[in-house]
Amino acid sequence: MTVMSYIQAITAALREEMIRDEKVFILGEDVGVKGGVFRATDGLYEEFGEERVLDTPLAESAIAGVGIGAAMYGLRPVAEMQFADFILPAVNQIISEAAKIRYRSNNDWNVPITIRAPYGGGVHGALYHSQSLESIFANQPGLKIVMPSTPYDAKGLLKAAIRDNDPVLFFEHKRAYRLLKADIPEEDYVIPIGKADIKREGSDITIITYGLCIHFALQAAEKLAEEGIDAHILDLRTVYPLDQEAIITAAKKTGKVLLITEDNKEGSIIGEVAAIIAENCLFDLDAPIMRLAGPDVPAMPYSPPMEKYFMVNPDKVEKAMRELAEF
Amino acid sequence: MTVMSYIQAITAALREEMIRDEKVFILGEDVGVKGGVFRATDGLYEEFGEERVLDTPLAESAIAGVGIGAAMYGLRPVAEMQFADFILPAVNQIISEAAKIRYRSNNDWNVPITIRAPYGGGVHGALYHSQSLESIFANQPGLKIVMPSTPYDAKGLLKAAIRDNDPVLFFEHKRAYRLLKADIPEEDYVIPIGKADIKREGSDITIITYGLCIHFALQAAEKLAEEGIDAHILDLRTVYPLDQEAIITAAKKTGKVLLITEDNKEGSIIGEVAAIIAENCLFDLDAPIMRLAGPDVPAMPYSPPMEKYFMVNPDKVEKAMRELAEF
Amino acid sequence: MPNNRHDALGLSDAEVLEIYRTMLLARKIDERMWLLNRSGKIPFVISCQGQEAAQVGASFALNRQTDYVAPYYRDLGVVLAFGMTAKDLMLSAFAKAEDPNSGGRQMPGHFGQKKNRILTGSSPVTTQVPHAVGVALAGKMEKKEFVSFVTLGEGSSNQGDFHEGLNFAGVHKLPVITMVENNNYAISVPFEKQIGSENVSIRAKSYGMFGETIDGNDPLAVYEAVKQARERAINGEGPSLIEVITYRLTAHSSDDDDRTYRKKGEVDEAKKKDSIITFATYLRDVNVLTSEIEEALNNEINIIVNEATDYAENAPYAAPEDALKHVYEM
Amino acid sequence: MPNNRHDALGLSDAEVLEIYRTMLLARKIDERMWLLNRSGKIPFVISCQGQEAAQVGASFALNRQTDYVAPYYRDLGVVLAFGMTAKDLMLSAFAKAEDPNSGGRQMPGHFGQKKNRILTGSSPVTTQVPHAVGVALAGKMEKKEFVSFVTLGEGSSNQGDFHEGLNFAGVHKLPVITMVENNNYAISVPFEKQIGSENVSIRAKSYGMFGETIDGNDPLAVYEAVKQARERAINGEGPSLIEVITYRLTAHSSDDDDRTYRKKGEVDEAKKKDSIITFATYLRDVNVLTSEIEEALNNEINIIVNEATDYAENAPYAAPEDALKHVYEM
Ligand SMILES: Cc1ncc(C[n+]2csc(CCOP(=O)(O)OP(=O)(O)O)c2C)c(N)n1
Ligand SMILES: Cc1ncc(C[n+]2csc(CCOP(=O)(O)OP(=O)(O)O)c2C)c(N)n1
Ligand SMILES: [Mg+2]
Ligand SMILES: [Mg+2]
Repeated sequence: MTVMSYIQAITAALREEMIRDEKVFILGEDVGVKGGVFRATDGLYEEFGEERVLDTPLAESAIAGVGIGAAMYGLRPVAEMQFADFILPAVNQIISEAAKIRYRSNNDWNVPITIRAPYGGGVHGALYHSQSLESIFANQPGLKIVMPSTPYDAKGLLKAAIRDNDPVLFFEHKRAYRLLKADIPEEDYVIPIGKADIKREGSDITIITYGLCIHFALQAAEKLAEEGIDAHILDLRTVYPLDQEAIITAAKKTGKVLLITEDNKEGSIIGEVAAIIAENCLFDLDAPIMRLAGPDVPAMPYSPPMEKYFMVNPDKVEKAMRELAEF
Repeated sequence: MTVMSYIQAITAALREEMIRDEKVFILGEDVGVKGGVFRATDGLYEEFGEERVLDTPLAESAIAGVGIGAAMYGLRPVAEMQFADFILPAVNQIISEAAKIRYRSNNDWNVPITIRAPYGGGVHGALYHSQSLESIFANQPGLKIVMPSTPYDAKGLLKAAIRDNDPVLFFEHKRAYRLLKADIPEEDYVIPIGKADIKREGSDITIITYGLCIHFALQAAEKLAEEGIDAHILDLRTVYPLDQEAIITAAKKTGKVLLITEDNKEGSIIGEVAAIIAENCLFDLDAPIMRLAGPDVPAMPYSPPMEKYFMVNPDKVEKAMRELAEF
Repeated sequence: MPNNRHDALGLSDAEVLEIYRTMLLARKIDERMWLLNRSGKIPFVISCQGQEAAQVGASFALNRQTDYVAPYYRDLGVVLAFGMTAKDLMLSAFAKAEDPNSGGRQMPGHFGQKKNRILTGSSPVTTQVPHAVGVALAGKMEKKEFVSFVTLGEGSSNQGDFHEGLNFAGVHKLPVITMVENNNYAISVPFEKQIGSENVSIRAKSYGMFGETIDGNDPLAVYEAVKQARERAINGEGPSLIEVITYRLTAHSSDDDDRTYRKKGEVDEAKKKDSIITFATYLRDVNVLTSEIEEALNNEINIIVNEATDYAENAPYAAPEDALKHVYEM
Repeated sequence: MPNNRHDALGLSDAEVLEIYRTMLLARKIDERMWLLNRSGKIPFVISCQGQEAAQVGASFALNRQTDYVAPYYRDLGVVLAFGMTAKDLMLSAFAKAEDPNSGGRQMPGHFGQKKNRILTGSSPVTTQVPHAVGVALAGKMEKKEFVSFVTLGEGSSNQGDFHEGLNFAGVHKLPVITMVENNNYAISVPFEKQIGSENVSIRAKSYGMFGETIDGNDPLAVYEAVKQARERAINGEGPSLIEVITYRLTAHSSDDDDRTYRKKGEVDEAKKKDSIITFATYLRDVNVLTSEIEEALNNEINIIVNEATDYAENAPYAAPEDALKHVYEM
């Protein structure tokens, strides 16, 4: 076991996969000499050389598109979008191409690409360095979207993404990068994509969320436990396609469900989660399905009071959990 | 009153708004001399000249971006995306720019642009000429997304979109273009954006949908009426932001809800509709919230048997309605 | 005695005949598809007509055993040269299960066949440019000796992906050849309303790569240009942008009526330069195409197209529920 | 007697002094922001340092009463020349409610002010290029006599929006001037890993527009180039692409450490050509900048920057729930 931060776990996963399989290579803006603006690729340029850790021109559609081409050929590119917000110029390549290539070619071609992107707020990043962009892609069969909440999950899921023979969007919470640390096993492990994970067993209320909000929920749960409220916390981990079975089981378990995302509310991932529950276990519910999310404004502002107002945090989560428990 | 097809209603709305306000102009691929590949802008080039009906280069991000610039200046561009599927290269301009300009400038600048795009399947259009793309944009505050189901609505809503001081995505069902005809009043009228519309009053089951599926539901409802099943049909019309009040009222009315979209199921608009209902009127429901949608595959295939398998149609709707009524 | 141009290019008589045969086969398949469309048997056609010389001339300059191609929807000539058969193409036109491009999932003109190194294509234009660059990058990384070849229309060269893809190739000096088939129209929009520059090949300068404009009705000229481009690419001298001047002899597609935006006179004029005619004339002049050969060729192609049509028409569709297959690896 | 270059350009002594004053003000505001950042008072700075000459030289060649500008994040010099004040900029740095750019919603460097015709900018690079083209199109349609002026970094000239926007301007011969501020780096990536061509201005050829590369440390040279570009634009001769060679004297932003990817020697070398120094030397040489004027100027700017800082530091934030305002028109 080694203690690693979330970002160290990412770097370690990249490094180990590059050693394991020489088809794996990295491309993106500033990923080479600089080691990434967050230093996620720190040291890899020195270790693997320029050919496998490629500083690309400032052009996201090319980063995705060139990666897709290389992946069709048989390599395993790991493309970095410097911030998730800047994935938008690459949407056509990701949705029209990566997501549809296996299907449209009737299984003749496939695209084993991983696209990593730091997302999320609470970092004074303002409108364009704080967004959660998963819901833009969460209606595109052919894609998988992974959003790990812990260093352990980050490492195991990134390895799974790189080994996956289909395109995976891998969103890393940038506030988690240095905030979260955990014990990581020395030996190689992989966490299956598509499976949600119970982060806390409980019997009174069910919280379903992902990313940083998992930690807000865990913190709030500890507090509420003192009051005798026992929370069950499910980490979606893969937000597309969703693990329906795990969602249904978790909802049924307590009959009271709180869904949380730091994204804007309307049209976010948790709407689909609510729909799955309402479709499959409506009569197991003892309370309306509650949602806690950012307000429906374009993205969070820069000024600290407004940013704080927008962001989900442990206090807001605690309040919502208590409200649900008391319903 | 004049009988007009859906596409004639679109053309008429464009023409009348161009006459009413000289700030209105059209830009897009093949919209000028050719009058559009679907002929939505037929005759406008001849009537208003090249400056107001502009054939642009083949570059959707420029069509959107140049339109946004002209709109910031104070004009009212109506940009055409030749097929909704080809809006994807313009996603960055639409989401990062159009949607956020009022907010990010603290109300100093705004973008009165309308972006029209033909969408939808059942036209042998295969993967890239059949898609429903609304859910990609339906998590972006600052945008409005309108999807009219009838010629009457199309005309009134397009006029409202053009007069709106914020960006509006206006998706027109391409199978509706020549299939649907209706009486249209001679005089100017506008239909408010953001309001759903009851297309059929009923008391047994509630159907909530939009676009072409409204007609599938209406057809099925007539059949089921003979068996004594009385369907209430709500047309969302604006799919983002949703008309929550109308949705809640419609769901409460019968306590049995069927949501329909021709999009893929997971992550589609109707997930959010389900979430709104599950959040606000769970205890008014007598049945799980049912969803009917396309299967979760990238997009509908070209070959007729597979296309038909994918598409929602009156038979599938009737079956789902009956199942719900019998619950 | 007319000038034998193909000798000088190192092309044998058999090879130029094969070029002609491939052009003619492409034309005949295309013509048949229009007939099938007009008689209601297939819903859609998009044509190569007028661009065969460039497509086939270029393909023969490539290594058809090792190079990768990322063709666009008009490139019937390219995919035939790279090993797709008339039957494969007809299966695609009829959207049948056996269609190697997509199993009937995509419209005709959306090529793809891994065994022949034909990358799968989509409808949104120009996305294939970065893909070809990516294949070239992979080849360079693995020190393989192949090039990738990508085509698109002149209108499509205005998309952001053209700029981003070619700049990437230019910076990394990748072995990729981009051929723009300039047929003077993007659906109804003529060149001068489409492109700010005098021609497309000048855009090579933006990426520090070699660029030139070639007569696309002359398969030998295109052959020569692509041959040289391939040599440069293999020698590590980087990518090339080749513009071929062609003309679209049909409407944009079976859904288009071109009479609203171009004059018949213009089309008639272009037909005089039709490479199917002019190249045949050249081959007759240099005594490569005799009337016996020509007759045999026409007969052979007729049979091929008939058989392909019959086979495809009678082939089964994929089962409806096959629509659910191959979203992810199983 | 040293050569008086500004006379020949039709610039009065007062005007060149005003250019210098604006450059200096930009520099001093920028330096103050770094101090505020390093002392933990503001979370973020992104600098104009090293690019002031180009920014201010260009702005003075425009009509600052009628023209529209779409600046990028380094363009402190442009927005000052177009009427934004030191106080406005400090309000933005402190993210206070009164910030005219965004009411504290955006990071500093995201300029926008309608009353001064400064289009609102975002973080994703290059999106402003089509916007400026759209403004120019609107001006042409309404037969107004103004131009639009848009800037970006050299790295950003690789985005698809650069290509799509400039081609649109080229086809329609729109009155838009694009100035690429080439400071040789896009964060850590140097020019040669970024751009396939020898320089950026050659990309003008792709759009049939005028292009040239100018010494960005020389405000008079930039003034002249932009003045001519504006005349061409107003005369209907279409758009121009001007590349100015500058250098980024600071790290990319306050979040960056440039020591990992560039040598100190390189930065020191560039500092010798710093326009704040070299242009002052010129102005002294031609007796426009006397030591009295210089002292007065420094004092004045000091006071301005101090007052702006104090004001902004003490100004209120927007109320938390103001985050809900202005999503749509009310
Ligand atoms: C991104 C995108 N936008 C629009 C279209 C619709 N469309 C199909 S072909 C075409 C014209 C292409 O013209 P050009 O590139 O010159 O090729 P040509 O058809 O002339 O060979 C258009 C606009 C598309 N397929 N993709
Ligand atoms: C679309 C997009 N991708 C990535 C970024 C992150 N980013 C911000 S500035 C920058 C470098 C810009 O370089 P250049 O255009 O040369 O301008 P400079 O900062 O050197 O003035 C990058 C990569 C961004 N803002 N937008
Ligand atoms: Mg063309
Ligand atoms: Mg730079």
